[in-house]
Amino acid sequence: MKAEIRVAGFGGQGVITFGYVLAQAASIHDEKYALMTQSYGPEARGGACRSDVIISDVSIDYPKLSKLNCFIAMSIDAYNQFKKMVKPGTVVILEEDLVHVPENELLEDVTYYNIPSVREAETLGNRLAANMVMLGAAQAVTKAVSEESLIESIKQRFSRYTELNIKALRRGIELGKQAMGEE
Amino acid sequence: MKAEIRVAGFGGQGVITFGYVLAQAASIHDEKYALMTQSYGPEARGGACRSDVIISDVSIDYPKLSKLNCFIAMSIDAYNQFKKMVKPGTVVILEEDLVHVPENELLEDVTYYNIPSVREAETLGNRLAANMVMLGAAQAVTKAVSEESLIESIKQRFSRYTELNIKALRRGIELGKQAMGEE
Amino acid sequence: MTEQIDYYLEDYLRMDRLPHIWCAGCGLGIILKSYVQALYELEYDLDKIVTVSGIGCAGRASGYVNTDAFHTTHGRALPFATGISTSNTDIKPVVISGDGDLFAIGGNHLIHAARRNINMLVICSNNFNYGMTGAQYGPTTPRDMRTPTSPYGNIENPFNLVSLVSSAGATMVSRWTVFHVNQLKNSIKKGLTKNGFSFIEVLSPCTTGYGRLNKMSPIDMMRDLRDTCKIRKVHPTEATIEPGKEVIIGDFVDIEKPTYADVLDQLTRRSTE
Amino acid sequence: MTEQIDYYLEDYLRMDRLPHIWCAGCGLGIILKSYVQALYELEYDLDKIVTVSGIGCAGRASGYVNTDAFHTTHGRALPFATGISTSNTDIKPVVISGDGDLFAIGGNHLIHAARRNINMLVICSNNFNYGMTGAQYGPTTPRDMRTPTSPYGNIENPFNLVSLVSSAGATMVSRWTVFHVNQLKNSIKKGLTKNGFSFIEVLSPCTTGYGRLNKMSPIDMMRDLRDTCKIRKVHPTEATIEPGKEVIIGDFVDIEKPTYADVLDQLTRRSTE
Amino acid sequence: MSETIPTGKHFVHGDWACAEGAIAAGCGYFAAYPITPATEISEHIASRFPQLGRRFVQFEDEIGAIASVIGASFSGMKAMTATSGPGISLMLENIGLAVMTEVPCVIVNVMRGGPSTGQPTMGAQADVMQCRWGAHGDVEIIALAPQSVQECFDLTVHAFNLSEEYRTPVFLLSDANIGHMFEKLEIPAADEIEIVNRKKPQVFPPDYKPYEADESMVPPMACFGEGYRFYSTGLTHNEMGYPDMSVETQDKLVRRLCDKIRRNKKKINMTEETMTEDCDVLVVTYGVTARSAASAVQMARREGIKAGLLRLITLWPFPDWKIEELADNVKGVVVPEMNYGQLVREVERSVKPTPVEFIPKLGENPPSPDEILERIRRLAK
Amino acid sequence: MSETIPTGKHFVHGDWACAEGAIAAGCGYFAAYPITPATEISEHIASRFPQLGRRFVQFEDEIGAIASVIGASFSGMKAMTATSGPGISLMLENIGLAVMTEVPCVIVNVMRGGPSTGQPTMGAQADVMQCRWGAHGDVEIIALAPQSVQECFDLTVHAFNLSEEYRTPVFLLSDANIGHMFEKLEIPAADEIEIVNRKKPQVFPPDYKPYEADESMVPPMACFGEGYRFYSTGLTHNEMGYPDMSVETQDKLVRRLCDKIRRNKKKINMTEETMTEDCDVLVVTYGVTARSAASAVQMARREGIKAGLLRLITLWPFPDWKIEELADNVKGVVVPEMNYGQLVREVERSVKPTPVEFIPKLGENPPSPDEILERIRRLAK
Amino acid sequence: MFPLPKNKVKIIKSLCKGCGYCIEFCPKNVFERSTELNEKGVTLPEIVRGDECISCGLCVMLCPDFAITMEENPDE
Amino acid sequence: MFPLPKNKVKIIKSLCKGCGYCIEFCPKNVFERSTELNEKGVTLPEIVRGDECISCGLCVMLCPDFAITMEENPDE
Ligand SMILES: Cc1ncc(C[n+]2csc(CCOP(=O)(O)OP(=O)(O)O)c2C)c(N)n1
Ligand SMILES: Cc1ncc(C[n+]2csc(CCOP(=O)(O)OP(=O)(O)O)c2C)c(N)n1
Ligand code: SF4
Ligand code: SF4
Ligand code: SF4
Ligand code: SF4
Ligand code: SF4
Ligand code: SF4
Ligand SMILES: [Mg+2]
Ligand SMILES: [Mg+2]
Repeated sequence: MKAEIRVAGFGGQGVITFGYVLAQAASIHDEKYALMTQSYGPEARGGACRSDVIISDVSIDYPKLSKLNCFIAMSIDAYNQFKKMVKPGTVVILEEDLVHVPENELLEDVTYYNIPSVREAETLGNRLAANMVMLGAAQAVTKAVSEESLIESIKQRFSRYTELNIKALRRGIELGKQAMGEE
Repeated sequence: MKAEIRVAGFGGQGVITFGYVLAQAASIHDEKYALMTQSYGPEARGGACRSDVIISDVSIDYPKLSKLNCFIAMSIDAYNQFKKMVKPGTVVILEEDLVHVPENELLEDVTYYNIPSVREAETLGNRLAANMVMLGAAQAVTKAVSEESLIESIKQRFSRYTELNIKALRRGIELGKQAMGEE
Repeated sequence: MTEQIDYYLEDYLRMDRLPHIWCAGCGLGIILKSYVQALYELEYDLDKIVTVSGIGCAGRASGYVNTDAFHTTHGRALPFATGISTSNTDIKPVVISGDGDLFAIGGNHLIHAARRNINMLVICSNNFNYGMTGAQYGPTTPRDMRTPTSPYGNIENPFNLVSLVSSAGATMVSRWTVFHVNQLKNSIKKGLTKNGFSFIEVLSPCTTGYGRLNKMSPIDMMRDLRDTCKIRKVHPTEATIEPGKEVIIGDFVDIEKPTYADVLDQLTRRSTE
Repeated sequence: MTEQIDYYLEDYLRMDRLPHIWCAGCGLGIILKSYVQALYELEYDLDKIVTVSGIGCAGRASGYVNTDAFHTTHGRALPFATGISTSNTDIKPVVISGDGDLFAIGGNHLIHAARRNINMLVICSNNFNYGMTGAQYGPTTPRDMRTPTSPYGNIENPFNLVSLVSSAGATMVSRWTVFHVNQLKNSIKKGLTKNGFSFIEVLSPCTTGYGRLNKMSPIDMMRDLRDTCKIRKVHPTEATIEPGKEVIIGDFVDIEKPTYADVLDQLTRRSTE
Repeated sequence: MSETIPTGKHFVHGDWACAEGAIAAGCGYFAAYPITPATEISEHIASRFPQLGRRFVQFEDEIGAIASVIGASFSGMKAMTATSGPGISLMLENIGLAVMTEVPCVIVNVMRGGPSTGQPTMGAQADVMQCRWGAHGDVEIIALAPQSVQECFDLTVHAFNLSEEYRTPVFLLSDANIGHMFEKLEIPAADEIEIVNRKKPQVFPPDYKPYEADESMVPPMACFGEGYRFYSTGLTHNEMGYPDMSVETQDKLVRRLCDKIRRNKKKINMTEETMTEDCDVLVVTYGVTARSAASAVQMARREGIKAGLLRLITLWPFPDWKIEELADNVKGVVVPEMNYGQLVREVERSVKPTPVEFIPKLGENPPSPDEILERIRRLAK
Repeated sequence: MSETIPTGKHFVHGDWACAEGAIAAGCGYFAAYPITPATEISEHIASRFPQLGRRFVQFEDEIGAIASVIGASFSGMKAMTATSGPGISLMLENIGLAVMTEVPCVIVNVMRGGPSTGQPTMGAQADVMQCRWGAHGDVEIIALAPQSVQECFDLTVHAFNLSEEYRTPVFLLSDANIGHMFEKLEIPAADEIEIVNRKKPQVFPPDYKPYEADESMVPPMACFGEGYRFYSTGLTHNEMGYPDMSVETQDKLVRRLCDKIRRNKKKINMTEETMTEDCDVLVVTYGVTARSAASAVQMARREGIKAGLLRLITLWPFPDWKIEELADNVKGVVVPEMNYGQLVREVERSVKPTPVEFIPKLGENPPSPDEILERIRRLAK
Repeated sequence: MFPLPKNKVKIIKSLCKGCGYCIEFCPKNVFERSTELNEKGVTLPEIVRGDECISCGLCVMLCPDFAITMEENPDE
Repeated sequence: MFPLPKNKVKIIKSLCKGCGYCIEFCPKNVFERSTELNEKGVTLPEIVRGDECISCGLCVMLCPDFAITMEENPDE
């Protein structure tokens, strides 16, 4: 099994944390092979921001994405910038309120899910947890990593707001399952 | 014809000027091939100082001395430092008052001439012209360059004391010839 | 960018490169604005200006001005500008660069250019840190500040830039802030017309780096500049910047001396006499 | 050397390396002498000194002292000494180097080491030129001086070293000459025992370089130091050196501040709290 | 985290791992000037060193940083600096001094796109010749290239060990790809980490000649403050460390400095071979690019092409003898690099008549496995 | 002496000749920091430039010197600096910038013994790899090596011409032996000296793209103050000169910067062949060492050994194709150098299976003709 | 010369990064934070008391993003 | 501690470079230039008024070449 996941948005949305929590869960807690890369640089200042995660049962050689399995877009800028990487078979998860893709621009043979992560996070008490909602949804959709490991990874990563983030993650998993029609 | 000449002494004796005037005379005025090198460096500060001249009818490739024809020593330090380069056939010209080589230390198959250049220069009016006296002697001994060219070279090199230097040169040539028994 | 941008300084800026890369609220935009506004108000011949920068957030300023411009290496803007200034005396080099660029790696060139009185204007954005590399402390960061490389508080003493540059021989030395934007602009105008080495330190908020580390919003930082900075005339050595104390801004030095270009010309006359 | 040399400072010098390379009458020998004399009089533990130099005639000084010694690269003696000083706080680095080494190529390290208040003593031989490379002008050469690279007279303004170093934050700043050899020695003693960044500028004749170009004999140059230098207490910014004018020597700064090593130690305490 | 060696698993980036490697190796002094993509090393060191009572100094520039590292090492500390290409360009003069005065130290270059300011945040492998040839004069250097976060740790420790053993600066050539990539790092228990320390003099101070070496060619090293009162200079020097401008001294010194590395090259050099025994096409690779190359070789084997992999862990001294040997029986050698032709020249020099195919890759990414595979296929024909 | 070009015969040293070469080439700006054995260039320039109304600035260090040279060149001047190894080590970062921003300039390295401070007053050829590889990132460079005082003049003029033609820094690699040696120099009449000037833009300012090149790969060069109002950066940039961090831009830019030299290597390269037509042993040589080699080859011929000489006047771009060709029919190649093995590696890379004998020579003197002859004899067997 | 008398301020929405300086420092409180987002997700300021503007130019000078300009006042 | 009282100055001839500082600056005029040369060709100073020496130590301190030292005065 190999999963390639890109999450992208703008600075401040917790995109890097998303990638880190996911990859750490797979690597340290699921004992899989995993790596995470992110975009850096002045050009990214305030603009697009992204994190790529590769998870695999066997060791990962080439560290860059080669076949994207799942793309999580948390801003319209990010979606537009990276949609060229979306290939038939890729699953795309969009932040429902921030990213609207007109029907006629949807890519062929690509599954789209819309997750209202910001709204859900606000309901839970803090919109900053939207990234964890999206992460939950991504978990549900890709199964690249186990829920327990993600929770462990969150505990390791956060010294504060751990509970909130776990709640957000769980809510995201539910939403993901719903979206997939699993529930 | 190829002549390799080293002149050595201590700073302030005009050793470099000796080399320059000689080599320039050969190169520019005799239209021979000639080059001049000199020792540099902090280690030479106040200590030994030398100038090497190579004069040849054909172009000079290797720019360092390989077979020394004539060695002019203007100080005992200089003589001691470089006497290892003196080989059978080399002519050595010593400043009579500054360099005394004990009879038993004279090198074999080497011709020595003693020239009282400082005294002669003082007689002519300025001990700083001693180097030109020595140069004259070297000319007489080696014939590596013509007297006329040396005079031209002196004129080119000096804007002051030209006459004194030419006189010193001429006196040196006389002394050289005398020493060789030519006169 | 679909919106039609119609801006009164469009002849002075590379409009095709806007928006610039700086963070929201970063003072560098205001410094750049003051500079082009000064050029605009002076109706300065833009063909006779070269804007030179080193590397850093501030160093990006040269890329937005519609003059000849050179984005050089980190810390070396001044020697590049010296080459320009001495080669073509019709040109006024204006260096816009950061406190790190000019005083960390580039400190030596600064004091030597001031000493030689090279005809140029140096606008130093002092945001109290290395913004570009992620807000590490530098030679202007106040004591005890926490930054990524001083997580337990900065243990170094900052320079008093005004005093250092004055000691080195600059003919015009001023300090302003991006809040004091009109004085800043006027100071730049003065520097642009002065024949000599002019230096303007501009206190400027680094909002995402220094600001976030200090838990200050851009507006907090601007208010801070408004409230703690006072215009006074003191000896440059007294114009230190210390946390919690009033910061003195204004003009510190304004003298006349022959510039390097002047004396080079004299030299030519002397050598051919 | 056949003569048996029996010298009272032989434990302080590398006697096997004498005579040194400096020219007749060069002030560097006197600076070196004052330094070892100071060590001798203080009975300083020679194992706790590292003598550090850059490159230049002055830079050769480290090679004659019987302490650990490091002859580094041109202009960089101070960062080497900073590494030493911060790694082993028992050691006092003493930098002996030239005006060119410390203020031309090395100027930036000097102001930063002063700013950080690194515990070290810097003895700067100011011979007003680059002696080692053949007496070219440098950042201390007075205006109008003729040197091999200023054959029509120097067009640059010299630094006031005392003012520059003070501005940068040094805790002890003095200027002496090799003629004022006892004051110099005492100043070195003070610097050796001071905990902080101490800087002593020593005016020193370069007899073959600067002297010959000025048509001055070594004795002329020493007389000049004797006759033009006056001990006074002035603000560092006033201690300029101008040809034909009286040169002010003496102590300019003597203050106490925590050293870099002190604050590093505090940092360790703070970080483990 | 306040233990000296945080044994266990961590999910971290290469720069973090490198900083921990230095700590584990016993680095007591670190100086640097911030630069992307190496700054994270300083940042991690800045948070860890004070607690451990070690010395971190953020310098005014890279020239000062390396100078202070040399000063610290001479004062008995293990010392390191970290930077990227522009910083290395500035450090070269003092790196030459460290070679000349034989001061151990570790220099990390987290490579980024050049020339000049180039692509500050993106990876490259375009400084591999620079680290060998950048300083003036005849300089031999040791350089290691990690391919993973784990190796950033392991090879940093190893770099210190080599540096102490040979009294010479050692480069760790990482790049933005590795330095900024998060992967699992397993830090071993302290007692499982091998540590080498510089050889100390066994004589009394008056008998100590700081630059006198035995057949190992590496002189024992006294440090400042230990009572040896030695002198060290960047000038050509004799065994006492005193300047000596004679031709003989220069000849002897430069030969020894270079030969202490050259003659030990087989001992120093580390490579990793995969399926080279029977290969028709050999891929020679290093650093992050080696990961692509490993995939490509696997893919080729699956296609029935006998491809083999030689991964250079030590880039300098260059394993020319090994490549010569391996290349003897192959149809061709493929050299992918994230530059426009650097180490491939050394491969060409080593293999003599065997054809060499170079894959240049400029701008951020290593060549993909497919790009390498295609060349393997071509050469296998 | 106040004429611009002092046509006629002079008995002078190489540094003097180099300075006059710069003057003859039209150099309008010279900046340097004193260093043995290059200071005499500054000194001669200092006495000549003021009279000619040109600009000499003695800088606070070499970093500033080269920076100002680049600034001056961008302001329309032909510009030069002169230094030795330690100075080059410091200049490398800005040399990389000159390559990246395509600013013509001439850099003279009067080489001396290294590493580090080494042997300041003595000659060496140990910086020949440095000038090619010293700057970080992928950099191509042009370097010329004079063998005589006359060539110090001629090749300085030529260095300016190449630099203007290719918009790139050009090195003159002299050494203390040549720089401090006095020989006859004949300065030709002004109108006999070929001068090349940078190509200027033929478009109106608004249409000017500072980094757009035609098939020559060299963009026309506007200068500051000419009304083009262009922007230049050391960051990876597009044709407008604007920073652009894309992989494509980096790839395109670095390839063009390198290829403008690589593809023109046969045009740029200058060598001198003596008796190579029928030779059994080929001596490949450059700079002052070539003088010894020339003697040795003559001596060998006198002994009946068919020796031939290839003297490299251009060291970079390296004439690998020519050496490959010449080496095809010889028994062996001899490479004498005043270093511990530098350009010989390029020869080895070029000649493939032919044996190569290296003669290292450290400390002041070039190898003597006898030393070279001995190797020729050995290979001729 | 600038400031031109009696002009009307205008926000160039695509350039605004939302720092809020205009809102905070306008002496006449002309601006307020709106709920409108631009394509970068920035909450834009809006001109709510345009009539009170005294054309002092401070907002134009202080806006770090060249996002405020003045138009000639059509009323005059 | 130095200066030691009532000592006798001594010239180490092989180290002297002949600058003349001792001759010029000794407050008691103890030295004069001699005609003796050392092996470097330096005209050495000589001690001509040794008795007038007050052991001030200035010559020892000022000699740039470590060529003047003091011996314990045998007379005491
Ligand atoms: C030789 C070199 N060293 C380090 C860097 C990395 N670097 C880029 S910008 C910068 C500091 C910027 O600080 P400052 O000049 O204050 O500008 P700011 O970003 O704060 O405006 C550094 C260290 C570099 N580009 N080159
Ligand atoms: C990087 C570098 N640049 C230049 C030099 C040449 N150099 C050696 S010493 C020196 C100047 C010495 O002047 P100063 O420090 O005043 O010492 P002094 O010789 O006058 O005592 C110079 C420029 C060098 N060694 N290294
Ligand atoms: S990091 Fe700081 S200085 Fe740089 S653009 Fe952002 S706010 Fe401005
Ligand atoms: S050149 Fe000058 S500074 Fe150097 S040793 Fe001679 S007198 Fe002293
Ligand atoms: S000052 Fe400019 S950037 Fe800031 S909120 Fe107002 S319009 Fe937007
Ligand atoms: S011009 Fe002045 S009054 Fe008008 S909106 Fe701007 S800041 Fe307010
Ligand atoms: S000790 Fe004093 S009095 Fe005696 S010789 Fe020396 S300088 Fe003269
Ligand atoms: S002071 Fe010293 S060196 Fe000078 S003349 Fe006297 S003894 Fe000789
Ligand atoms: Mg800053
Ligand atoms: Mg000096």
